[in-house]
Amino acid sequence: MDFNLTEEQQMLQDTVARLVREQYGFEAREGFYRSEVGFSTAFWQQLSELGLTAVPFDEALGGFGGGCVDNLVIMTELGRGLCLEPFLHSQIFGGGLLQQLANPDQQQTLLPQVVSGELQLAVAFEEPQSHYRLNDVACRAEAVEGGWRISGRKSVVIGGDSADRILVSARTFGEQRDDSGISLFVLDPAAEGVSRSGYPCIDGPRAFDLLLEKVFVPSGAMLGEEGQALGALRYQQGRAIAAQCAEALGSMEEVFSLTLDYLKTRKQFGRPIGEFQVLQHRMADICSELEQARSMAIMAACVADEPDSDDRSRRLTAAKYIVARAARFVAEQAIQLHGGIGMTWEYSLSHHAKRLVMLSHQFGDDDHHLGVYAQLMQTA
Amino acid sequence: MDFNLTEEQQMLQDTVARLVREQYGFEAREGFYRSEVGFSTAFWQQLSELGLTAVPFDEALGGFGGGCVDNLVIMTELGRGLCLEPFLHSQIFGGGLLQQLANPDQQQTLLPQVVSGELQLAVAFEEPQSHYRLNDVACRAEAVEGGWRISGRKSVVIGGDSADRILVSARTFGEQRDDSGISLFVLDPAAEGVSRSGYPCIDGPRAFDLLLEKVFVPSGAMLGEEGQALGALRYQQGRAIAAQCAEALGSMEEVFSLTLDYLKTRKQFGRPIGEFQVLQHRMADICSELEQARSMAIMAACVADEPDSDDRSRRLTAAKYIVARAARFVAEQAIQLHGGIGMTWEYSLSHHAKRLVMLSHQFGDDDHHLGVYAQLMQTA
Amino acid sequence: MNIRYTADELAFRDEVRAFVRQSLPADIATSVRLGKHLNKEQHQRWQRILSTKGWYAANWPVEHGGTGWTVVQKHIFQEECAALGAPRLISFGVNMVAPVIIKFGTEQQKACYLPRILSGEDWWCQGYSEPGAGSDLASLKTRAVRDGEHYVVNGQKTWTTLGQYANRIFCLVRTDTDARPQQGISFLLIDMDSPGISVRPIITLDGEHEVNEVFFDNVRVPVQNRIGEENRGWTCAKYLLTHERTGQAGIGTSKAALAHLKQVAAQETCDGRPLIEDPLLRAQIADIEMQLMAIEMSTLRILAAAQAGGVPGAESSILKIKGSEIRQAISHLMRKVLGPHALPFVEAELNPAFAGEPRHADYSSAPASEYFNLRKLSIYGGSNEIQKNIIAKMMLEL
Amino acid sequence: MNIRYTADELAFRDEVRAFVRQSLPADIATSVRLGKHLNKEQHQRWQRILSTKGWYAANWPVEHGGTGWTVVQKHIFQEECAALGAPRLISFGVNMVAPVIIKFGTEQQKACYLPRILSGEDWWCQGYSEPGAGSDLASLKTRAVRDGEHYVVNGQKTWTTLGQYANRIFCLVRTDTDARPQQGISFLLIDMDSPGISVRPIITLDGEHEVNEVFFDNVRVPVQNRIGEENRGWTCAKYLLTHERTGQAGIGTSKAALAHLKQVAAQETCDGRPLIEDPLLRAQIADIEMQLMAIEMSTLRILAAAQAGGVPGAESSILKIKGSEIRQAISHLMRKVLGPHALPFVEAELNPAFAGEPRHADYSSAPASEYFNLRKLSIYGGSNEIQKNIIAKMMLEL
Repeated sequence: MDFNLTEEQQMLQDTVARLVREQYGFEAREGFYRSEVGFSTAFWQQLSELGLTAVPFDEALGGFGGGCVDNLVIMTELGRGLCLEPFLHSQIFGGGLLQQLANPDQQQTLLPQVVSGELQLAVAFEEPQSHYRLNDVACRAEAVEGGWRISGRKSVVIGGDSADRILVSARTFGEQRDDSGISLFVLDPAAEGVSRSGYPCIDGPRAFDLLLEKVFVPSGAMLGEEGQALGALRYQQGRAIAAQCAEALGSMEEVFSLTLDYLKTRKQFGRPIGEFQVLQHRMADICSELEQARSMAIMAACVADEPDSDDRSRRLTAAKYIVARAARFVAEQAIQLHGGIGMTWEYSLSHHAKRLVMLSHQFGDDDHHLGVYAQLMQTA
Repeated sequence: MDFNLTEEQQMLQDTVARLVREQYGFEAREGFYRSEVGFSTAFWQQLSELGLTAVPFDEALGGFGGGCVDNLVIMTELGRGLCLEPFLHSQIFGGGLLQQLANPDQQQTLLPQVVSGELQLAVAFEEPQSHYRLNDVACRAEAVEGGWRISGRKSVVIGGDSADRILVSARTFGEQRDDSGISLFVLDPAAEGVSRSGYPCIDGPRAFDLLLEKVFVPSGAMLGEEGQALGALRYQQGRAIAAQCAEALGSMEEVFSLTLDYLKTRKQFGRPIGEFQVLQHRMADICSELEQARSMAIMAACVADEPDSDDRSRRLTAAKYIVARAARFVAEQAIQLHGGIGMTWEYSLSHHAKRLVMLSHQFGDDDHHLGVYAQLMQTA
Repeated sequence: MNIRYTADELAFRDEVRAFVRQSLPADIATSVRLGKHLNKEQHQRWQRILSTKGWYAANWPVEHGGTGWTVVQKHIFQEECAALGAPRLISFGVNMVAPVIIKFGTEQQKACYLPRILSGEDWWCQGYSEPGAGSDLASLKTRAVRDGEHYVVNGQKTWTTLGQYANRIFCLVRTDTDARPQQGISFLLIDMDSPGISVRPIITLDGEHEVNEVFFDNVRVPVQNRIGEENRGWTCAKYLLTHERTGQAGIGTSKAALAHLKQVAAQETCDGRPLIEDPLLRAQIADIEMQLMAIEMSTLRILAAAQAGGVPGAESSILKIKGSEIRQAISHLMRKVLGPHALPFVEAELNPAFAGEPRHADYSSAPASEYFNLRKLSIYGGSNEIQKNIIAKMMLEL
Repeated sequence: MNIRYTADELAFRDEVRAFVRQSLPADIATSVRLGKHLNKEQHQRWQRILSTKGWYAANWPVEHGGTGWTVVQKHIFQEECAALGAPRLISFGVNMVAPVIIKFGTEQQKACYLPRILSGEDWWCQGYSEPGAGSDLASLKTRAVRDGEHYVVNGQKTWTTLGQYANRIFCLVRTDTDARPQQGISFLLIDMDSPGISVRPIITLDGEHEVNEVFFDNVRVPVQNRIGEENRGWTCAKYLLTHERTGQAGIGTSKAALAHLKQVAAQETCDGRPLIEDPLLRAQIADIEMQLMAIEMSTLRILAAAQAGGVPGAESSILKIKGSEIRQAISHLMRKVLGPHALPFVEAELNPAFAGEPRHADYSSAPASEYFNLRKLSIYGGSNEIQKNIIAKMMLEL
């Protein structure tokens, strides 16, 4: 048992924390949000130059060889700064899929640019009807001469209009909700038949909907074995969930600190509101939720690199569940403790609150994971 | 809309309240509890002499012609005094079934004694496997010459060893969980093949388990039409639920008042604990729960006499649900606010707490009724 | 006892229902149901419709153009309107300043202001809260200094709802700084176009411009614009706070929202089935519906008491707490039912005039915004914590 | 980072597991699992088994007969024992007074008391709480007046757990009434057979005799029975309160209870199916199991810090609150799973020696009693409200 960061991880943390502190003030963020790509390309550039985009990749593939604890360190700091860059979706989720499934050819042509951050990925897995179920894939890829033609819709693909490649799940055989028959394709968004319509999400990052009309992709664009992509999607979504827990942790820590400050400085009825016992206990509850969430984020990071197993799945699902619950509680109560001021756009707290609540709309909310855990739970 | 008691109901309330106050001090109750029948036969006698046992019955049948609001008045006061007598099970539930289903012959032979309180009823509807489902009847009645032979088990029949007649549901045809095929029989517990083993329940009243081994009952002992008893059981259980909500209300009101007193008099850290804001807010929560429960108990009383309908079922189920939740909250928090003293046998509060929590184990707990409501809920 | 309305009340309810069904413009009903941001014109249009019918000033006495309805009728009207998807009336004029003017105003003030409220000519906003005051209303700092026949007002108000639409504002101002906090306050009516007034929008976390800061820089207000005596404004404020508090629970609004939630849950799917069939979600909806039934019954009990002449006390605080919790719980479920489709934040789609193709469905644009916006329910009008203080003090005497 | 135990720790865990599985008497395991009221003989038998193995005084230094285990080993031992259904050790002697004697006692006191604790010869109980004091420990009133080489003790203690079995009691008594509340307190060891001591049972709402009142009427206690200096007893009390608080969450106990709940839910039926298949119940169980996982992880983090020499602070309060909530939630579900079968209250069936036919099933006799009994978890040892005060003060500095 060891809950300390290594010296290297400590340095990594210092680096990212300093970068975020210096580049990602709240006003700067507002500017990035309002920009066309919806995040800071300069900041992304810096992540790339400092080698941070390479952290989650194997050394053999030009990466830094970091594990999910390194991801935890990075994502916690990005979460603290409410950063808008697609680190999680491009480097951890998309990058993870690529690394797990790419054949040598794909490794050569795609991976180096992804590792360096030059080429950003997005993963398109939600559909209008799927509601967090990775196996519910109505999008179909038909075998044609030299490749495939994909038709269907994908919803709320996080990663913005700027993603250079989209990893799309599409069914090459089987019924709509079968586990097998799902394949993964590397899609160039510039291909004919691709309509991508982007928008900001309410918690900040940009996303897009995808309409695919008989889009041709060459055979070489298939990632992994035909029809067998679900396992990898689930596994890598597990890594993404661990990273998201870390992001939520950073955000919650920031909210906790802003709120505690507020309780100590804000006066009402002639004294700091932190002297009111009800608010003290509420803050103690926040503290307790944060503590559990921290424990689960750490646990998730520690198991996410393990080989697939029921134990790993249970723990990652539990982490997502506990963190989602804590995040919502912390967000709602932080606003409540602040009163009206906590609801204003010009105060960073409200944006953290949105992020913390809406994170649960990616990769499944607490109800979804409660159901998943209930199925996976050992009963004898 | 009218939430006032009539003058007669007001008098009824005064009568029962005075009786309970005078006869049912906490120490006296302990004596009744320890006695062989488990309640006060003298008190029951008084209820009878004052005509209170006749309240829930039609005037045409020798009753007082009271409705469920009269039951509300009586049960609230009995609840306040934590009374152990089987008023609800014998007069309201059992009596209601009898009144609804009895043929003229049964009316003549049985009802007058029940109305007067001389003959007490218990209703045996739970089985080892049924978990609140009235339709889950494994107990079987076989047609034989001149009557029926009943075999099976009934669990936790409230009403003590002293019930003179037991209304037993048994299946005369159909599969174990079919809605039709359930018949109701008036059973003399002295009949051959009946084993009745009694015990106190943790919240005070006595109950018994029933083992029926080929018990012969004559044809005239069947209540209502063969195989059609489920509707009446459900309808009358609805009236019993309304009465139980009232009982819980009386008990909660007493707990509320004991706890509020305690907060005002008990000192800790040099001041009355009621000055601590956290405890004030907890008490406000109790107050709010009590208010909702009171509203629902009143509503239940008002609709319980209506003809059967989905609206009536929904409202009664909702009342049971809201009251059960409130009762548990009030019980748990009252103990918590009292600290250790609230857990002692010698303080009436702890017995109220047990009653309030365990009421939910009769006629279905909150989870059961949540499920029932979810099914009955209008969705379009 | 009887929980049902009388035959007369039922007839009245049917009349209201029929009128609203017939008269509520479809675009307004749709905007409300889908959680779009109603614009000024829509608010005014609905007010005019009610005003023409004579139902706008439901709470006023007949002699001033009110309806003369009973407490129960007012409740029925309010809840039916809400349940049928009518917009909540902007209450600052018709239901807040007007009752104060009727109770404490001079004949001249009544003659001047009430007709303009009825006709929709005046749009009022409220100048109560100040930065740094929050729930501690009596600590207000905006000063009004007497200068001949005027007060000179300096200071700042905040959280002024829809102040951007208003041409008048009613304010609590401090006219005596030596008195104890709740004394020395006066109640002033101020024209928003007075020199020295400026309005700055406050954008809330959902991107909405609903509230404002209002700044007073040497604003001259005629003394005749004061309601009641100088330094006795707290009396007006208290009257207003206790006036008509039975609608606190917002039952009609919650009913409409719950019905909408069920409809959406019947359209959204998971695992190939409508979400409404998911046992866990269904149980959560059932739980809320039963809680709503309970506060509706509590409201009816308070109404009946008020009908008989009682004054609702801290029970209103219970309704306010539970009502806001229920409304927030519905908005939480609504957001969850949408799953990933709750994420897109396309402000254009929140405009009632939006005519394009919605991102996912017409009902999916607003719920996340609305969920965040509704955090206000447990904060404003006395936070839920303040309400519990009130219960502890008034009902429990702790 | 690594959440897993080291190979050595895993080997240790396996050793503990194997030993407990082999050595825990079946009757004791059954009594614990089914929630029966363990008797004195069962407690002592299990203590002797551990003592023989050398594992009874897990927290003592080796020189006094302890194990010399690391913090993590102690945790593993405690949680494994609990998870495998061993009874909770009665801690008053081995884990409460003993550490105080070891830390503050004279050599003579150590030599006198420690071996008798190890051997099981002495059964200790605790004289801390007093009527009217509750969570306000420092307000105690029991007086000890010096009379030559004795103190004369007068007063009353309450909530003395299993005092009916004890031959010794350790007490906080007031030796200086003029000092500030937390000063002027001394820590005394008293023989329960001293003239003037009487014990009165307190029966709790579940009918159990677990706690007692202890009365002191001119009880003469030799001065040499005082631990530490006169008027410095608060130091001992505080040491004891902060000593070994990592077990607060009771994770092993909750794990065992949760496993038992699942087994019972697989046997009880509703609508012809095992209750464990009911989606709502299953979700409630899953929710608790995940919460339990979270506090287990939090516990491990605190342990690792303690292993590295840190002193756990108010984090223990978080664990105590969450741990008690989880344990209470499990007991609530256990009661509910039984449906009507939770109602019967047949005290004979709670006796480990009961050999008759159980009313419904062997597992159905105790859960309702246990649910009520466990209300104590959020009350004793500093109520959950007091724990939140501690968090606010110590961690948040509010």
